[in-house]
Amino acid sequence: MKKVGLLTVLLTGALLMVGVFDFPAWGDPYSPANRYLSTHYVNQAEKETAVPNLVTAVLADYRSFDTMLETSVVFIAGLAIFAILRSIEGPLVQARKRTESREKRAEKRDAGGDGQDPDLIVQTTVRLLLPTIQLFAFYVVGHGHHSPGGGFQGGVILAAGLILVAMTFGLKNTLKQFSERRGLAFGSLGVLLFAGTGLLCALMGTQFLDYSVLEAVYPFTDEIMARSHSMLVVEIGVALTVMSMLYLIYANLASHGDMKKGL
Amino acid sequence: MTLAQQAPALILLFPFFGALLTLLIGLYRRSWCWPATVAACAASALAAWSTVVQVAESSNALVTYRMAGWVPPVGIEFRVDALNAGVVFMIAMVSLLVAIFSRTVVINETAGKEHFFYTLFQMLIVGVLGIGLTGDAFNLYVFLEISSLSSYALIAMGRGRAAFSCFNYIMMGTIGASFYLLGVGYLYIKTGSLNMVDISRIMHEQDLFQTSTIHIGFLFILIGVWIKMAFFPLHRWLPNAYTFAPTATSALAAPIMTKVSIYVMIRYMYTVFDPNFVFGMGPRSDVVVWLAVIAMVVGSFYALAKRKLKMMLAYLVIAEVGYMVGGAWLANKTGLTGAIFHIMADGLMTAALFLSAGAIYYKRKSYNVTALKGMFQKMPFTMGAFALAALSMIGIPPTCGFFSKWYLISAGIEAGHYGFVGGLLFSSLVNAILFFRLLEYAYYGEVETPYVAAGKRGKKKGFREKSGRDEAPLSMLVPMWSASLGLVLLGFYSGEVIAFISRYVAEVQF
Amino acid sequence: MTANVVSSALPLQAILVSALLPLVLVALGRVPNWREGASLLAGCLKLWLVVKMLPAVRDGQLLEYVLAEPVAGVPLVLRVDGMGLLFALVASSLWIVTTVYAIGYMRGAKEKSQTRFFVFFAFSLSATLGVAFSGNLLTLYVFYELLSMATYPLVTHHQDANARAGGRKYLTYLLATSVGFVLPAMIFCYVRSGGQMDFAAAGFMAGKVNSTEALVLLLMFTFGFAKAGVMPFHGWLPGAMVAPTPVSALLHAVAVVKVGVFCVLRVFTGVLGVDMLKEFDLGIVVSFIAGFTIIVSSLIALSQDNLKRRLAFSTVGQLSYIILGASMLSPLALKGAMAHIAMHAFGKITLFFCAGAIYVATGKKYISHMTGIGYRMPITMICFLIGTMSVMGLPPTGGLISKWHLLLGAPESGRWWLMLFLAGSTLLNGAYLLPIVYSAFFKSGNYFGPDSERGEPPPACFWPLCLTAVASIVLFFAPNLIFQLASLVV
Amino acid sequence: MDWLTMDLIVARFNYWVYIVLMMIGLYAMIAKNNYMKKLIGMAIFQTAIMLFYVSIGTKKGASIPILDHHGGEHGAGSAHIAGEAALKVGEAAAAFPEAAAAAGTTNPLPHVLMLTAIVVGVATLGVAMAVVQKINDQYGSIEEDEVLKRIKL
Repeated sequence: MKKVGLLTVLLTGALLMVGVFDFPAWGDPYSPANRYLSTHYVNQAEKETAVPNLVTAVLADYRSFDTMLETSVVFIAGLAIFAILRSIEGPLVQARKRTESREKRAEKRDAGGDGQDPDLIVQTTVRLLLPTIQLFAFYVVGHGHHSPGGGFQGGVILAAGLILVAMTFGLKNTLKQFSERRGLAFGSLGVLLFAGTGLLCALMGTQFLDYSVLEAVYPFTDEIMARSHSMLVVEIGVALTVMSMLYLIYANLASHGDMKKGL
Repeated sequence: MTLAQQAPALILLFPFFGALLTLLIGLYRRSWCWPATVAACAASALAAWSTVVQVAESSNALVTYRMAGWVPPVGIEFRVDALNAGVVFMIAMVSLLVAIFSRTVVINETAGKEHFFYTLFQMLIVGVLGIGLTGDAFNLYVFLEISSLSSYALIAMGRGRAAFSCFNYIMMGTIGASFYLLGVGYLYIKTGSLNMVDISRIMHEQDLFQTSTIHIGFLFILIGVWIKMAFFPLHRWLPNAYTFAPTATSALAAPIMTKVSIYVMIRYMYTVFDPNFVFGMGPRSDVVVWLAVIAMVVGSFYALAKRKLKMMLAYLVIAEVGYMVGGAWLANKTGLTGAIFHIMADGLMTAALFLSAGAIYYKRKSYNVTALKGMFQKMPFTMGAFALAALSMIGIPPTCGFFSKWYLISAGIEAGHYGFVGGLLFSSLVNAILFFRLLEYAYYGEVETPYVAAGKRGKKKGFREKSGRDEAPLSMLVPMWSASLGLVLLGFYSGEVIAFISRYVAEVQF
Repeated sequence: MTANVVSSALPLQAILVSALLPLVLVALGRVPNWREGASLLAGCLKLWLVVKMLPAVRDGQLLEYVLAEPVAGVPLVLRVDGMGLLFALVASSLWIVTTVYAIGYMRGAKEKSQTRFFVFFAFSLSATLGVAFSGNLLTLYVFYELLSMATYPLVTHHQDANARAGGRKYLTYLLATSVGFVLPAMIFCYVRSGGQMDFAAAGFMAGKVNSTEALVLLLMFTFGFAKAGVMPFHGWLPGAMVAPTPVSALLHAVAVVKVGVFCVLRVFTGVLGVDMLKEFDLGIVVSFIAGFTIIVSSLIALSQDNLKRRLAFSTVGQLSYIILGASMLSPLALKGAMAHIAMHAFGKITLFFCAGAIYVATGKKYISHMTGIGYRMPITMICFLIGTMSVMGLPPTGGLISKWHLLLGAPESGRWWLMLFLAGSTLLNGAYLLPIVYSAFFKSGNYFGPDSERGEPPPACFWPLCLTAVASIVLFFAPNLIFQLASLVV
Repeated sequence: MDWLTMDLIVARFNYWVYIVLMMIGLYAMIAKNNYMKKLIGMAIFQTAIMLFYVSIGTKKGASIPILDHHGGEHGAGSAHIAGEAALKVGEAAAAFPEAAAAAGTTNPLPHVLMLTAIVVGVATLGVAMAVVQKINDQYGSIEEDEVLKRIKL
């Protein structure tokens, strides 16, 4: 297998290298990739969408369809992990269940959380840190039009906050606050918010995701600003999905899918 | 825009919204998941039919839809022409049939997880439909990943070796998709565009076909797609993955996933690239056709050697991939027509076979071929549908399997490639042996005793053998027979279908 | 020829009668009398529809009906010419007789799953008529394959190990040859002729292939239509004798095997064309194959003790008469070959009916057990004698007429020595059939003798065989219609 | 020699790096026995492709693809290119005025594409890890040969 692998890899590498000979030089502003389609985005995007962050403009408007699907990829991944881990069977599972029940008995005796109680210092720090993290996440989502950021980044930061809580206070306690069902519902609602915005456009008589018609919905806007506002709506949906799904992925992977005991 | 103009997007949006809503509904009421899925799939099939009609009625056989309203190279475009309209309609129909079929098996095999199952199920449909619809090279990659991710999950939900085979599938699938992405990158670096038609235009205008970058890009897209369709040397992941997956998963994935990859290959060969470029490279096309011949022979032989019904069918899928790839690489119009027609015919055939195999499994709880013994008495309708699908696989007229083979063989003769013709005939004969052996089991075999009807497993005490007929429920029989009768109908109307396809084929410049 | 093509739905109706009959049969499955009544009624209706086409066809018209167009330029089309109608007439008239016989036989032998039997019987007849009425090669092939599929459940009717082996052999031979030989040959024709597959008077492939290709095509078609039983692809026919006798009688003496030779005849006349074959002098190859089959099968028949198997090998030989006649490429022989389809049908079905009647009445299958049976069932054995005479070609039976034409065809084609095959085989026919009759009447055996009680088989088995025997004789005196139709080939 | 070093290696340095990275990842995916190592290989493999894409979109001396919000003139991108090269660039600028206007800002499209690819990569990795967990629970090992041995049992 190793030899076959090596041979395949070398062949692939060689083929790729052959391709490189014809590449335009690295960093050439007049290479075909830089002079054709992207010039439209660079030169026109701000005029057409009123968003100076070009990446956001392309992401959430020009190629918003891609992004909607990308969000659903996260959504699918979350569900997939649920679906896969919830059907574990085999000898090791039984063994683990046995140790778990033993632990449970011990737990009852101790009447504590899961396993050891975290350190007081850690708990206090997290308590202090969490609002800041979440506030920053909101900033990243909301200010994504103007600075690096957006729904994915903000969602990941939010999820990181939740995971931090889960690691400090125990998965069980966190799940009490933010249950599995709510996570799944949020994941679905996030994508729905994105796709629903698109559908609204379609219902109002243009193509799916063509935000310009939404000027009728928002107060005091023109067509271009409607695009900008819609991007914010859409990014919030993305953030919602990414947050809840990454949190659920962590919860599942950390607890072998039974949601009992995290890391 | 009227509703009809929205149809290309609606094909995909119905199952997309269906998936999201199914999860939400399922969190509260699991029994509603199945009706929601069926409704979404039915609406999608309706939209697909409307699109087919629009394509047929439009003067240049083309319907486009601009996502987010941007003009194509800037935005993403759905582009339905005579090539993919039929494929998309087939996918939508097969999805609908499998969705109806899945009612009891899903409750049986993935109890408690129905809402996950149906959400992923619809997402898989979304991914495959999207691959068929989109006109954007990168968007296609996203759809590819959507379909792959949901199929990984759906396969890993199975029992036994499912997780192990799923891991192999993930590895191969990722390599395949990444190679595709690399290939698109190579095209992008040379052309600066992501829209398929636009890429094609730029390559023609700037005469980029001589550059090695474009060659390598084409090669990597091809290898990526070949991995996804399980073409001969890259097929190892498929049999295990499809065999151990839950019934409804394999019934959905086997007919549509490999077929849509073949569609992608044809799309790249003939729309994005130029046939003159693809076939103008010396012996390349001949090598591919010979690989296809090996795929047919090897796939059929392995199928013959297997003892598990689903494993047999999975190897037959590999053999059928050989048919289509071979047809597309014979470099003549008849072969292309045959390959496109076979995508539809084979999708329906595979669906019918996997559905009846699923119904047998549902009743017998075993995929072993000996479980088929005496099934003609126990489940006459299921076996009838199976027999009809088997005849189509062998290529007995007037089922559609015969007509697609007709075109493929005549293309082989036209191209003077008698190896391909021989391989096809050989594979048909092996199919005949295979299926008649199965039917013999079903027709003559004594039912294995004790015959245990579904749902009564494990109850050793007070066990009573179920005598008389033990037919699958109506929710299985209806889709099964629709698929099987569809084969005959497609055979009878193959003239119209071919005329439709040839509107695309006629424009290809050989 | 094209000038008098008339569009007509009659051929379709004739096919549909027996294709839709199964629905009725399944519905009436629980009431055997009604079920079989429906079968008979359908048989009469079918014959009536076929006869209705007769006047138009005798006037030289072609009845045409287009079903669908699955392949560009090649529709599924029904087109009735004299040859097709002749075959259809034989098949549909014998269907009625056989239905009556089958009712007696199936009830007499207490067979199970009788509904399934009648259902597939009706399907087989539809496919047979489809072959007879096919207007092009594609349609021919479609119905040919359908016939294989429809007869498989009939062959394996008993569902035991024997039936299974026979059925497997049956499908292996028929499918392997049709998919392996006919399909590629047909598609080759399609590609070569530029998408034109209608049977034409001079053959639609005429002038489009060179002699090597023509030879390969000819061989592929001749062997590919394995239903014609040309050696070495004859093995399925004796194997298929495990089926109930009505099946052997109608299908394996008339419908299925005649479909095979009919297809070969069509290829000779409509596809490759007699003129082209003459030009390349290819007939001789097939002549030798057919001659070989005639002699060898007759020799094998001599050694068979199972009556049905002996008749099966006899059928193999008789089929090759027709192929031989076609390969002589002379008009007279060709006419004789077509007439032989009809003549042999009546003779051979009589023989099979007799075999089945003996089985129903006495349970005997082997010739050695039948010594002296003439004392028990004299009229049946007289009919057997008539059938034997017809197969041998002795007056006053129809067999003579067709054999006569075949014999005359040999010198006409410039190869008089081909007559030797025919003459030799006639002697062999006598050698393996006449002793049965002789020992039936003039010897006494273990089971039967002069003191045996007289007892003919049940009436439903008995009258059909008398009828076909009488028909064999009638055909000797009135062969005009047959020859008139045989000369009206496309 | 000069052409080789300058034009082929230095000017396309990123591309060579991406190929090497990709080969490492691919090798790990195919040849490694441990499932986690395979997954690490997969991550490297996907990252290599991202490097490739992002390299396509770079422009020498250009700023990030976020425009100055107050409508200020963004700097001419070709400022850093000197000498003979500048002359060539000048010709190109004349030929592609739109590209010249955009020369100061990096191409945003590959970034967008790679954002998608990253998400997809993460998702695949997550699903794959779940599958590995399931394999571990079923067979008690994440070494491929061990698992195969246990399947054959």
